[in-house]
Amino acid sequence: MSMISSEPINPAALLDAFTRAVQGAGAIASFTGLVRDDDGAVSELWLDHHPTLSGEAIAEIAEDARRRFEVAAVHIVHRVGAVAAGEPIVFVAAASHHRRAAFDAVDYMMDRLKTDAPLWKRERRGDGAVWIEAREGDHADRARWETTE
Amino acid sequence: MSMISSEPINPAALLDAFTRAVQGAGAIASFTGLVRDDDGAVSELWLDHHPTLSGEAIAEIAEDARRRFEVAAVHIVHRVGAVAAGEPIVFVAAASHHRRAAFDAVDYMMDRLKTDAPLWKRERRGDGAVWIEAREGDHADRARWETTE
Amino acid sequence: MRPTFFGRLRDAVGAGAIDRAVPANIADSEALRAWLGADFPDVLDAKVRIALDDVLTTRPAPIAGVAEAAFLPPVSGG
Amino acid sequence: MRPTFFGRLRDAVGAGAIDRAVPANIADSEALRAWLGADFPDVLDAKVRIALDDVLTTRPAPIAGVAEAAFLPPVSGG
Repeated sequence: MSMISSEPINPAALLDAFTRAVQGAGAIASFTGLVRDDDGAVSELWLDHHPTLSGEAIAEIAEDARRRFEVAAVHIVHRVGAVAAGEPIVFVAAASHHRRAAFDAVDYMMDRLKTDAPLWKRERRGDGAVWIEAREGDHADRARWETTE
Repeated sequence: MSMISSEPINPAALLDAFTRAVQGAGAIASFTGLVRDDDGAVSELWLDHHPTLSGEAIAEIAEDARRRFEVAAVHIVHRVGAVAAGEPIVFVAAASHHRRAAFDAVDYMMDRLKTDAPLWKRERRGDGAVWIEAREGDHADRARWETTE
Repeated sequence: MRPTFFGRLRDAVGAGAIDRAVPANIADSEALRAWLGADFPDVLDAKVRIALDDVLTTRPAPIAGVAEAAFLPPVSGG
Repeated sequence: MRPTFFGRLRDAVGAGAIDRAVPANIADSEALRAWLGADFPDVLDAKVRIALDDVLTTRPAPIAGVAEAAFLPPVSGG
């Protein structure tokens, strides 16, 4: 399952709901991404999204992970809009029988989200605003999954 | 930080507390291990532990992870005693600047817990009880970290 | 025809969407990009992708009957 | 001297701990293992490790003055 949220997200509550929903799985891996304040330089992130393409891309990433790894379920929730420093931007989880599949699925979904999802981050730094692009390292991370795709 | 708990653990609450405690980190990875019922065959797990060695081993695993990876903090909570099918046995989390370090630290701590922590699982299957030992795969997983240790 | 702009293009154009009567000789997505590029040079960047009515284009695609042309700069999710 | 037993040894011995007056000629951890093995053969398994007062032994270690000898079978945490 996947969704885009313009409201604050609560990773603990999401993990709780996901865990209840997938009863029977022995392993649940999760990842939470939070807005880094960069030692106080960043006060807020604004996440732009496309009203249909962003949700579709995230759903496709979740579905690809579900097919690619031996997971019982996966979950992606991505914030859009204004997110204050310290607040969560993204929550990703996977449930599986053996832990390796859950770890790999979460790792994979995060790499894909960084490079393949039409989402755009703008940091507020002091009085200015800076648009972020996926770094070279993000593309290298993404490429790790291509050899066996 | 690490602890052994003879009371039920709540991974969502643990993730919430950990996230609050490490404000400033951009990435938080977590893993929850739950008792698998093996299609109804297992009703309960009983986890034996040594009153001092188990806690010391878990603390050492946490400390090794903290030193080995670029993480701001790590957390391990391990259940002991009787744990019903579907209930959590172990919660592991790591917080870092970049997500790779958090993923690796959680992966590492789980591999170490499987093979290096003096904890013993006994499954209740029907009227009988079966003691579990780390599988060959667990030792292979553990060995992945040895080349660069 | 409603060109829409996301990420840094939204700020560069100064709006998330504009309404334009596209001249009849602008037949495909790349001609549209070139035509809008006169006013908004940022869309000329080859890394900016174009989606026509929610379908990403990889090469010039006809724009006849298209309601929205979305201009999507390099992303930064996750 | 209090030998303690964990995991499958706890069930094999039928108790988590026993009290034994260890004969004076039993000087180290491996001699203790052999002596207890007469009653509880499971402790003879070389994979069973011995901790003396919370310190794991890797070779025969003197047991003089030791309060607890813990017998630890292969583990299964996580």
